[in-house]
Amino acid sequence: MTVDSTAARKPRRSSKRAGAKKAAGEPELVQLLTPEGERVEHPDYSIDLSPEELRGLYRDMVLTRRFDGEATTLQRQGELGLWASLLGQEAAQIGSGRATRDDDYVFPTYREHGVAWCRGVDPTNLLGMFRGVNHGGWDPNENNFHLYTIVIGSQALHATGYAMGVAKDGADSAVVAYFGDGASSQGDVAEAFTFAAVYNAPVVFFCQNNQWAISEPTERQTRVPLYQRAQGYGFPGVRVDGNDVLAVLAVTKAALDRARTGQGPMLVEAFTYRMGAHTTSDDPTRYRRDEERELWEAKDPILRLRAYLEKQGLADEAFFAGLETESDALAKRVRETVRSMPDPDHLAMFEHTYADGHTLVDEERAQFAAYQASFAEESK
Amino acid sequence: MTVDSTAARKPRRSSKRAGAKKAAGEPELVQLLTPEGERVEHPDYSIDLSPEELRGLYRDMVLTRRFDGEATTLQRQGELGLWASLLGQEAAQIGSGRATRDDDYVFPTYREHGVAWCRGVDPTNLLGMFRGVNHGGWDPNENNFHLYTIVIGSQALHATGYAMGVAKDGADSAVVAYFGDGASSQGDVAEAFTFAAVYNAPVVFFCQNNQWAISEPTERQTRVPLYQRAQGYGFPGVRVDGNDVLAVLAVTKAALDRARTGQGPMLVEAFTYRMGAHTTSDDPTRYRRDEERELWEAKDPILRLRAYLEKQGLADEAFFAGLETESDALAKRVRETVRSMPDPDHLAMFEHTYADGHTLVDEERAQFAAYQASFAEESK
Amino acid sequence: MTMSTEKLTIAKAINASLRTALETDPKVLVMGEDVGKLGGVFRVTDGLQKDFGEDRVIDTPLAESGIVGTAIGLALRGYRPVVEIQFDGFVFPAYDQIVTQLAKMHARALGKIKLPVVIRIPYGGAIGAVEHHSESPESLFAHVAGLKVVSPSNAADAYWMLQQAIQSDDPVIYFEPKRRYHDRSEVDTTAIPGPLHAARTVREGTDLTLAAYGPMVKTCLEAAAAAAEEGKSLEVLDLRSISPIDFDAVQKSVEKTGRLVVVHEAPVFFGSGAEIAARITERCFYHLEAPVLRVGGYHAPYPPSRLEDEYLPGLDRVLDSVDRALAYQG
Amino acid sequence: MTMSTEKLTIAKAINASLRTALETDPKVLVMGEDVGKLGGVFRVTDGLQKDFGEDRVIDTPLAESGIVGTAIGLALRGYRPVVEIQFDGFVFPAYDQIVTQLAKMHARALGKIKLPVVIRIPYGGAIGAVEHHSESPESLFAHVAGLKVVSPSNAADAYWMLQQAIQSDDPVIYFEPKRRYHDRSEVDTTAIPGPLHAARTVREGTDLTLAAYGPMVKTCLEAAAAAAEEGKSLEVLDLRSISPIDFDAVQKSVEKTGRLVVVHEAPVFFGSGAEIAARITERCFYHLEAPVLRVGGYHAPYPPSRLEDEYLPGLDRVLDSVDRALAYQG
Ligand SMILES: Cc1ncc(C[n+]2csc(CCOP(=O)(O)OP(=O)(O)O)c2C)c(N)n1
Ligand SMILES: Cc1ncc(C[n+]2csc(CCOP(=O)(O)OP(=O)(O)O)c2C)c(N)n1
Ligand SMILES: [Mg+2]
Ligand SMILES: [Mg+2]
Repeated sequence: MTVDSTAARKPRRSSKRAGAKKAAGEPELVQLLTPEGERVEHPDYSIDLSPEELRGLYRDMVLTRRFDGEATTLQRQGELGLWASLLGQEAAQIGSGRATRDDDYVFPTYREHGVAWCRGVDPTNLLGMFRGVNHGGWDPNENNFHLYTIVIGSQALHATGYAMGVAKDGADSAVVAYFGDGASSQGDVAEAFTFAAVYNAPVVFFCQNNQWAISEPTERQTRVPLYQRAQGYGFPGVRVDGNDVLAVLAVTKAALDRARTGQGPMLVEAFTYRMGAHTTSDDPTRYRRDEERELWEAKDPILRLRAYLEKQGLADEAFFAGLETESDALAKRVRETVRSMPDPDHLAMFEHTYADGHTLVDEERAQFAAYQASFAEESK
Repeated sequence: MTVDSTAARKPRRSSKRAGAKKAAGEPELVQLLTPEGERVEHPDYSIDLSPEELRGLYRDMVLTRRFDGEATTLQRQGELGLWASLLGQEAAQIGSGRATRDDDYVFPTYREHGVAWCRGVDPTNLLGMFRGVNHGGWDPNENNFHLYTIVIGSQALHATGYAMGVAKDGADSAVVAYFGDGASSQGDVAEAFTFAAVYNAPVVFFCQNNQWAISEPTERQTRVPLYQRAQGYGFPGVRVDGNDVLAVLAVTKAALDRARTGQGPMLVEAFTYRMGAHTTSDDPTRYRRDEERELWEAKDPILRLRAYLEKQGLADEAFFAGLETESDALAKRVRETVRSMPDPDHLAMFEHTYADGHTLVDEERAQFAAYQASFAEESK
Repeated sequence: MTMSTEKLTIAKAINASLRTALETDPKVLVMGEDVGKLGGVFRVTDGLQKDFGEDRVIDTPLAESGIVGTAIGLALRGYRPVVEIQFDGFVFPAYDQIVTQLAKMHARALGKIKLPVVIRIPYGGAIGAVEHHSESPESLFAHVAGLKVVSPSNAADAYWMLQQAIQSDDPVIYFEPKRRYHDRSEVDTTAIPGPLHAARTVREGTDLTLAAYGPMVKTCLEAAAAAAEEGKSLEVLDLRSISPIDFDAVQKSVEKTGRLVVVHEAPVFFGSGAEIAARITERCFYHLEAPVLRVGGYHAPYPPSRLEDEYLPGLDRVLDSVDRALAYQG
Repeated sequence: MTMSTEKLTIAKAINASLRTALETDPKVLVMGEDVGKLGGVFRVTDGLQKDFGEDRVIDTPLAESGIVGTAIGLALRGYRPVVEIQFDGFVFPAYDQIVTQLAKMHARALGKIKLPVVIRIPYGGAIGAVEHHSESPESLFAHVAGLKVVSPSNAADAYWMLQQAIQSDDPVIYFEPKRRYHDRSEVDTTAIPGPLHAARTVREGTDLTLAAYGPMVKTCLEAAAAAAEEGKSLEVLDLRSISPIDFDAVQKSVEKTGRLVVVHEAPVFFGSGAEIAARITERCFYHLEAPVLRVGGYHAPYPPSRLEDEYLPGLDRVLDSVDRALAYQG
């Protein structure tokens, strides 16, 4: 996988260029693959992938979408309490996730299922918190993929601190902080920008602007494009077509390279769309119109790469059929794993409040155990 | 007082212009009066003041400095617990304060003694909190001058909310939020920018960049000039010579006019210098060098206007002598008022916790009164 | 509202109360995340933006400190903002504005300005939610002077206590028992309500007093009913207010029953039960036949939802404490 | 440190402890506002940046949420950040990061990651300062599971408790009694310290127990000395830890004396005295000859400094409560 990002290090301002989709009044959008599946060039970002790599990205997106859909179904069936679907954001997540190296570190929100996939996190690990058996519970250091963070924007600071540590260690890893358009309003995200800039931390701020923060459109958060926020903090920002997996990969790779070569933070705004509800608790018909969704369906990240693969003859029927089988198997495994996920032991709620113990927790645990035992007594 | 600010409404980008002081690599600085007291023109900001108005500004700065010096002395004498001197920032404060209209509203930090003066707040009112007899205690609505706020950055949101209210009322007043270079890092200030932009609130963010946040230089807060922060939030920012009272007046007036005519917020960075210690508790020799101070002494805001007044023959000896007498009288009054400020009644600590009462406060007040009375009993 | 008395859910009663406030006082504003078009994630503000406009029912940027901070500014301008925090666990970004500004500004001005800001917070657990959506942080507000803290347990109180909170010139933190949102009861929107901070005896009894507020009132009533079947007579107090606490009412009840159990969802450690136990023990030292016992959450993060039934005080845990209290020989 | 025993002020003992930690563990970092060149506004970090460099003793941007949030990230990377919050009243912008992230992340990961972050907060009043510089917010942290909360009262504890806090794999809020910064006492930097969360009997007595921590320990010792002159024998416990609280030690003392007065600067309402009173009354119901009394701040914003002597618990108020407790006939 070759991504040429040298040019990106010195952002240029030429406004007329191929690949820079720019309607009147609209900001530039880095694009390498049109919604119709045509490859276009961009002067700052180029990419050269082997057919295998391209099929790999396609596979990632398809499997992620299938996993996501299965989770939505499982929620409807009562197996999960909630699900936050990434439907429509597969390119933003797979493109950026695949841009990371093993030694990079990722701080997700609660919707980064595709990124988790790229990092090697078993998708069933993501379901524990949505089922209500834990609050995440995986080991972040296993795949350098932090726990899902629900308090909007918090993780931007964790990512920045982690990146400050990477710099202290003299390592050439980079860190990615994911957040949404809504999160951009939180003070914590602004403070993360400040710390990252002041300490020149190797962190990429990856904002998935999916147009909505629950029911609020992006105009409730900003009146200028979000990628421009970075400038005022002294680092570059770029808007990429978030439904174009190639462009996202190229741009994120460039940003990560910048970070790991000591050039500091960068903001990537992936312009994308949340095709589904905010979560399974949400009813988007209350606040947005079908036409909007239809507009974005035409820009589907998966169809667009498929069109390209097909037109270029880079994947055959066997590939697509095989992927279908693989998807089914994944869905089946997810379904079965979730259904057999046991409820935690009652005493588990006292565990891990502290690493070194706490007398009150010990006391309460003992009292609770005795209390529960008293029922066992009674029912004898 | 005429300030022509029409041009300012559409910030231009011409880089070569008179009055725009710009060393290599340094950002533009709006200046109308050089440190040597020469008037220069600026294409975007012009000002035309009568001799009386010019003398008025001079008088404001001199009296403010005298009041401030007296307060420092009173602290040394033990009459105040603390003082936060504005020494060196007189032009930034008088220029911006005089730009406001009576119906505008001002949200200060703890250092805006010169702005308070312009708003008509009796300077002795400012001393209560530094003496420890109250936490401010003046009526903000009397002069549309809010209480001093100590928690860094908080007031930026209050100002923004107030401005949202002004807009709701359909009034053409504007609001000024003062804050420092250090405060620019606080999440609250960023959130204020977001709210102000989204609601197009008539608020001017007035940042006095006095180069230091206690011991930390501005580089600990940002790696680009602070006025640029605004752009990424979708409103203009401008840097003005904060030691040039004319430029500050013109720029602030323009920003306020913008706000009151529905054009939304603006950020003004007044580039100035804190000549003294952070507060009387601080020892700046631990973190900065004398040479820096000397450099800035040459840019003294008061000397520069005096040089202009003298060169232009706009003020005579009698004026300066009269001002000297007035200063002495002010200092005397401040001294005497502070010294005779009584300690509050002990029961005062229970007052004003709530507007509508609270049974626990009533209970504790009664207990305390009985407790104190028991001593009176004993000592009978 | 044409009828004066209606059977409403708590959620609908709050909606009606907001509507009344918006109708009667042009200075009242409703603001928060998703409160407008969506009508809030619980639909509590449903229809309000449609009827009162975007200028009065305001969808805000996603920033809680900004919401409370600008509400303070709006209050200074003469407005009466009613702020919604979407879930209990998301109030903390606003905590600084609430504690250092909202709570203290009236005192800072020696009473010369008022801060009539209401902060509505759906709180508590038992809704099967993910992390941060089930917490009971009332202690963290009650400890702070300058704030008033209340929590209704039924639709009528939900309606009237919100009216009173909005009319109050003090900042009020109004905790909504989200697991009870759909509980329905009679609301008389013309009745003259009692004082906002007074407790109410919701069941009379002689053997022991159960004191609770918000979602736990129902649990305590159920416990009292179950205990009655075993011949135990429990009095149930709905405290309604957590700052101030109506200690006089608790004292009066305890002087009668001699025993007190305080129940809340919040963790016991430094919870409101501690304050009530300490003060009532001082006031009723010679009346108490048993120590004041507390039933509440554990000193652990609110657990994943599959464990919340164990974490939360339920009927059995309340009755267990009742038994323990009754076992004392005074 | 060449000598093992030295007479140090509390401020110097903390400085020495930070120095030891920086010397012995390359992962230890010191970060906060003005902690570098200035050495902190109280000079507690004096000289550390000079000796350990800007990479380990870090002047941060003026943003408390940012400080704690990045400290969390650094901890995840394997560092052990010791964060300074400049004054008690300025911890609230960081409260969200502390409560929702720092306190809960270990549990969120089912123990798979550790958060060894220490937050140093100079706290309490009596220094004649302006608003926000004299508060005692320990209750607001003790209520939150996942945090440990401690406060030393003397130089030796200041040194050793900080060592232990830094070595702990849990987040520790370390409250420094700023009004006692210049109190001097013997510090043995080679002694093996007792457990971090154990209380210590600092004066033996038989008639009543005074329990306190941080700045109030000295006040209680003075009260005990004054009471001794009147023939009353007071035992004084230095609790040292506020989460957890060493209830066993308090219980043991109360079983002996039968009476307990808890003293802290923080407001009484929902303060740590409430928790101690509630729990000790439960544990010692048949031993207590008087209700547990509490001496602390009032339910009002910390007052302007000219009133702080009245607001803060002093010798006389402690003795007044002692007399009230002794007046009970058990
Ligand atoms: C501090 C905080 N406030 C409110 C919420 C409730 N909430 C959850 S998701 C969300 C919208 C987030 O929007 P965005 O950042 O655009 O991310 P997206 O959900 O679109 O991926 C809100 C308000 C929260 N989780 N945290
Ligand atoms: C939230 C908060 N953190 C820390 C402080 C302590 N403090 C008071 S002034 C100050 C520096 C402020 O710098 P700046 O914003 O540049 O204003 P200046 O004092 O230079 O006018 C600090 C850190 C505070 N008052 N509030
Ligand atoms: Mg979004
Ligand atoms: Mg400054």
